Amino acid sequence: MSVISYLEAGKRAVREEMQRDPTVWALGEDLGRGGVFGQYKGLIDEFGPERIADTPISEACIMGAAVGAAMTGTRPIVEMRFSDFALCAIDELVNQAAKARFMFGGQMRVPMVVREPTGMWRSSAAQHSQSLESWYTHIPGLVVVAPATPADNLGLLKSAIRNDDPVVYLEHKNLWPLEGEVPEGEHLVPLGEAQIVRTGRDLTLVTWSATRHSCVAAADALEKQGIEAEVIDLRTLWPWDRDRVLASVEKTGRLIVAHEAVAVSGFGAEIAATVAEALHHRLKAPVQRLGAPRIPIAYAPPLEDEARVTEKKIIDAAKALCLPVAAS
Amino acid sequence: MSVISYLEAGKRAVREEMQRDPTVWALGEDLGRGGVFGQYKGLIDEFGPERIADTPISEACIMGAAVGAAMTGTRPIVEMRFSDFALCAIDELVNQAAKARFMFGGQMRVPMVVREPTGMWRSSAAQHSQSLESWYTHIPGLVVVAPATPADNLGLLKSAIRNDDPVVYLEHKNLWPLEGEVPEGEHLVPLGEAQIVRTGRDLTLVTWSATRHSCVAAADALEKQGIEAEVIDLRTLWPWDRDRVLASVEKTGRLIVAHEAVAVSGFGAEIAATVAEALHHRLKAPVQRLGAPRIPIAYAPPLEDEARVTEKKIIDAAKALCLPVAAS
Amino acid sequence: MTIIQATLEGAGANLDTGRFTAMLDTMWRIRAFEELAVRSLDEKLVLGAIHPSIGQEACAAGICCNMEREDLLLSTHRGHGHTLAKGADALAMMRELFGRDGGTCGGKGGSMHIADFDVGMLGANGVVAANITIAAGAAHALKLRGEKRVVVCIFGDGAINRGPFLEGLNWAKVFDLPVLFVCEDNNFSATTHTAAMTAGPGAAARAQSLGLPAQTIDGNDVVAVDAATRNALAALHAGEGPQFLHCKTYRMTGHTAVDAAAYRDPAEVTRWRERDPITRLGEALRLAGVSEARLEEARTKAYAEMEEVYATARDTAWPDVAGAYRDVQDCGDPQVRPYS
Amino acid sequence: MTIIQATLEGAGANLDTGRFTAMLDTMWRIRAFEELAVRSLDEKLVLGAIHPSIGQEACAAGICCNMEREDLLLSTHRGHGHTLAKGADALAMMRELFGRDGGTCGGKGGSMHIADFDVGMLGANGVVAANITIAAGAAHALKLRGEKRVVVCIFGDGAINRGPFLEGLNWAKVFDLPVLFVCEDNNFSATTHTAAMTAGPGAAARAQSLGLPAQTIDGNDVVAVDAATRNALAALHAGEGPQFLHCKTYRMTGHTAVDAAAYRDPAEVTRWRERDPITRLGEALRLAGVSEARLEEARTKAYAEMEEVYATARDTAWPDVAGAYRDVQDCGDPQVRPYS
Ligand SMILES: Cc1ncc(C[n+]2csc(CCOP(=O)(O)OP(=O)(O)O)c2C)c(N)n1
Ligand SMILES: Cc1ncc(C[n+]2csc(CCOP(=O)(O)OP(=O)(O)O)c2C)c(N)n1
Ligand SMILES: [Mg+2]
Ligand SMILES: [Mg+2]
Repeated sequence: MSVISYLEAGKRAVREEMQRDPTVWALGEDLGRGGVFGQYKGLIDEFGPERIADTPISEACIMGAAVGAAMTGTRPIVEMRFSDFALCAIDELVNQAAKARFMFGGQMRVPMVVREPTGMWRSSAAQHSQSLESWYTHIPGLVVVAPATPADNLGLLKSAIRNDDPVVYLEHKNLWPLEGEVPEGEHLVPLGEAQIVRTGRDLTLVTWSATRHSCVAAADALEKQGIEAEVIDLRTLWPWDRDRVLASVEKTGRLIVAHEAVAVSGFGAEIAATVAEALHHRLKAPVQRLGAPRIPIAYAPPLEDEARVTEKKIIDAAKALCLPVAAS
Repeated sequence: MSVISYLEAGKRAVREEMQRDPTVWALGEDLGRGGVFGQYKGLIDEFGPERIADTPISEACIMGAAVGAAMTGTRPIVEMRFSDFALCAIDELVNQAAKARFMFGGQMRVPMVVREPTGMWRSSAAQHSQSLESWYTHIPGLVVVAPATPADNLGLLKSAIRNDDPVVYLEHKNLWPLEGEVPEGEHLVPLGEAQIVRTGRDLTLVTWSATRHSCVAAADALEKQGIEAEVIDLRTLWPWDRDRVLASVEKTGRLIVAHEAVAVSGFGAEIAATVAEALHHRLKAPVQRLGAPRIPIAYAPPLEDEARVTEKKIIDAAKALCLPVAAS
Repeated sequence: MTIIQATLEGAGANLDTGRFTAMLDTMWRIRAFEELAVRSLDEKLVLGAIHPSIGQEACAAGICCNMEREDLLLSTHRGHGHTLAKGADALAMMRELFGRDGGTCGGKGGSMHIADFDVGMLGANGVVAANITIAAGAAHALKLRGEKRVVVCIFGDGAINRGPFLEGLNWAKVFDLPVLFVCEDNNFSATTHTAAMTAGPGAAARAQSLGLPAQTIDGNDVVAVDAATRNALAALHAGEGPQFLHCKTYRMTGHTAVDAAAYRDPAEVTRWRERDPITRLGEALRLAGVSEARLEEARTKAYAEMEEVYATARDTAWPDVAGAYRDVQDCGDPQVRPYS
Repeated sequence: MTIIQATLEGAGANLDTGRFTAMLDTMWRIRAFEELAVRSLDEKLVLGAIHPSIGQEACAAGICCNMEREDLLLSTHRGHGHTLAKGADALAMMRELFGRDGGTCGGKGGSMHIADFDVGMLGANGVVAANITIAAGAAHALKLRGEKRVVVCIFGDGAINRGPFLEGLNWAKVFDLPVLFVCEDNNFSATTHTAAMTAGPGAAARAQSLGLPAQTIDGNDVVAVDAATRNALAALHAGEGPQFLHCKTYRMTGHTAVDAAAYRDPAEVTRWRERDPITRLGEALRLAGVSEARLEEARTKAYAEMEEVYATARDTAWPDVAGAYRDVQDCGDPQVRPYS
């Protein structure tokens, strides 16, 4: 075990996979100087400018070129800088990358990873703060990953790069400096497998990405108040680990899904609806979702904070769900 | 009352609003010749090429220009041809149109309507068949409308054009020739108001767009089998008429949401999750969703049909929900 | 590098009759295939849209005959001709149009998404200009892999007004990629005269402003298309970077097979009909000494072949519906499963 | 229409000292504002990114002084200078940067989204090149409404590699719209030398290939910028259609205020420092007879003003959090309401 940051973990994943497979390459703006957050720092020295490719500010072409390059015997890692800018390349991702294999009758595959740093990052305002993971889960052909820890960023990014279909890979900008233990040697985390971060019998908290950490903190606090929350980090949003979530809620009888994105039509709705459908008769309380209000993210800190799913909101919701009498 | 088609109703809405308000104009490819489906046929004769504006194949600019024009004292109606091509203009819609009012602190409004013909249309394949309404419901700043009848297409499109914030207006391609009664004279349908198409005490069927008609047919068939389904056509997806839906499910105790889009993270998930949360203790059966499997739409008719939510699937689901013993 | 200058009319008796008789065969095969594809609509064998390239066959034939099988081609919604010329199997293509088993894409793509990776045909595309960036990426991969193959990307005159045109050409030049871009200019974008929606001097000037050598030629002159393609591909192979061709042709049908195209000037249509690329090539071959019988054979063989293709495709079974769930992605179950 | 040809160095004693002393005031105000904005980061008054335009002030001043208040301006993430030059209130802007009550956008936009519709400033934009199509649309509306106003759209050299550049310029020309596009070329796109990612002869050639008259000028010469802008706006008003300016300048700071910009060649930085637009204008005014005191006053007044602005903004309260729910859309309740 060694302790590295979430950012370093992502870089290590890219490095290891590029060492392992000469067809892997990365493309995006400013990569030669390490990328906007330093996620690629130093890689150009090891792999050269052809495999750590600087690009023009041409998101549509970055994505479209990756589709063509993935069809032609390489495995591109696309860097979108901020997930918000991926909106400039959505046709290429949704109408091309995601559909090509199916539409062309399985003649080829489109092995590409689209890294999209996502989420709120202090005072970045409405065009640099979005979380749109639920969009991608809605699109057939896409795998969707949202790691929350250094170990998962290492192990999932490696798995994503090895995956033969397009993966939307959402790293949370606020997590870049987060440190954590990662195993020595090869570390792969399988796609589609949730992690039970903490076990508990009273309540299941399903979450992913940065909100995992708020959930864990909330669970710690709840424990002191006699509520034992099981925290499940989905890690992969599509395919999501239904079995593990359903098994947990069968045990606890209560579900809260907590995520940073807007609650309305967020991916929490999919999970809540699935659980409500599958386990209606086992639920001790209604399924519940916590997400942002349906507002753009504001710039000023106090306004920005209005959109946050905080530890406190999670605690309050959990208490309301588990102790209806006390809470009312 | 007169009987006109869904297509004619849309055209009448545009004509009436253009007559009423000289700042309303339409822009899109081929509009001068009536647009790809004929929805604008003849309007150029009445309003001239400046207000029924042919554009280059530049979806990003069509949308972006509409944003600028909406900020500058006009009310553009954007024609996206197929909702699939709106993906070429998603940055302009989501990062610009939807956010401008908020981001700029309410200094101005962006009154524009984005018409996006949507859904399956025989053998149009994966790039011309999508239903992405749930995406738009997830985006703060957007109103989302999906009419299912000529009268609603008339009354809702008029309301949409008068709305001061951007509206994504999803007409279903398969409904163009559908005929139906529309009132004489001014007919406005308020945004955000669902229609109870059919009342019933056993089951609430929530739906919109073309699937409304499958639901009504299914309800007719179910009636013969002793199941009385209440059919609610949401018409506006954001804001959706929660009160009407909740009141209905409180009465029936059973909910099926049926829509054409992919079920996973479809807007049905939002409704099912909301109802499960709000009415858990009143539900006689689990909430249920019907939508497409998570596959791109295929071209060959038998494969294409696999993605359809048919009358039969609705009937089967309704029977399973209402008569659990008989159905097993 | 010597630049070949050649035109149909200029060739006279020196026309390479072997080469161009083969082109005539190709052009007739395309014409016959598409006429039957259009006919299939009446029989309801095709339920979706068909975009014929009738009148534009010289571009497909003149370009693709210069490509190796390993070279890569990307096309558009109007791609039957390019695909046939690149060597795809006509029967598999017709089966694809009819949505049948054994179609090029197993019936999942249809007319707008025919691809045949075995012959280097990386796909028609239903989104205007989307193939441009994909082509740049395919060429990027070839360069990274150190391969000698090249990519040809054909798109319409309408595509030059979309952003990917700028982004893709700029990209190809910046990375010095082996790709030939071809604007097959048939005067129309659906029902719109493209010229009315296109500012400035046009496709070639735009390409030049992005650093690509560009040439504008008569796209109904297969000899000119052939020569220009050879020049461009030679420049590519000589390491001179991405190239651009602007081929001026005319769409003899409506935008789709059901579009009567009443918005066109009949005189314009007549003028272009007189410049039909097949007729013109036939004339030139006749002048160069090819027999009437051989010329006639080009036509009759093509129609005979395609009639048989048509009949066979029509009698082919539907694909297995389970295919609707295959080749989506390996991760995750696309089926909706009820929980009750 | 007479074309004005003018440069700082060429003007000599004929320099219009009144006009250009005012420009000097503007340029100093921008410099002072931005230096303080950068300083505010140390005090954690600004928590997001600041993109200074230090060294590029001649573009803002030279362009905007030719615009009427009613004329419309669109800018980028690097837009403080343009916005000040267009007449926005410095205190409201600083409050916006600090996210305070009374900020230009009520604290909801911040540095990258300052807009002041009262002075015709339609917004900075966080998405590179996004302002180009919006500007075309604003001009489209002006034309539809029969107004005489014009639109100026300023973007960076990196923006010319995005699709909206092509789509927006083509649009403006096709519809013959009153818009002046300005590429403020500071050599960099974030940490990348834009030239390495830009194929062909550059911004002006691209504009010309789309039918727009285009001129490339020294963007650190405010006299040249002023003259070129006047020419272009005169052409616009004379009905000659959309115009294009390519202003060559240099970004004296990193991409953001926290970027040390170690990727730059120090010699290049020195070379450009010697061409500082404020120093150069000061020299020219001195030569043309403006007193040292007046020149010094331009500087000191600017800093004094901005220090006060800074202090006042710092002491301003946060906006009411209820504002987070306002001005989203009138339809539908953005609040999440628990149902329990
Ligand atoms: C991005 C996008 N916008 C619009 C369409 C609808 N459409 C299909 S073909 C076509 C015309 C294309 O014209 P051109 O590029 O000249 O090709 P042609 O049809 O003439 O071969 C249009 C507008 C589309 N497929 N994709
Ligand atoms: C579409 C998009 N891609 C990437 C970015 C990230 N980004 C912000 S500024 C910038 C550089 C822009 O360069 P240029 O256009 O020359 O403007 P400058 O910063 O030099 O003023 C980049 C890449 C963005 N904001 N939008
Ligand atoms: Mg065309
Ligand atoms: Mg720059």
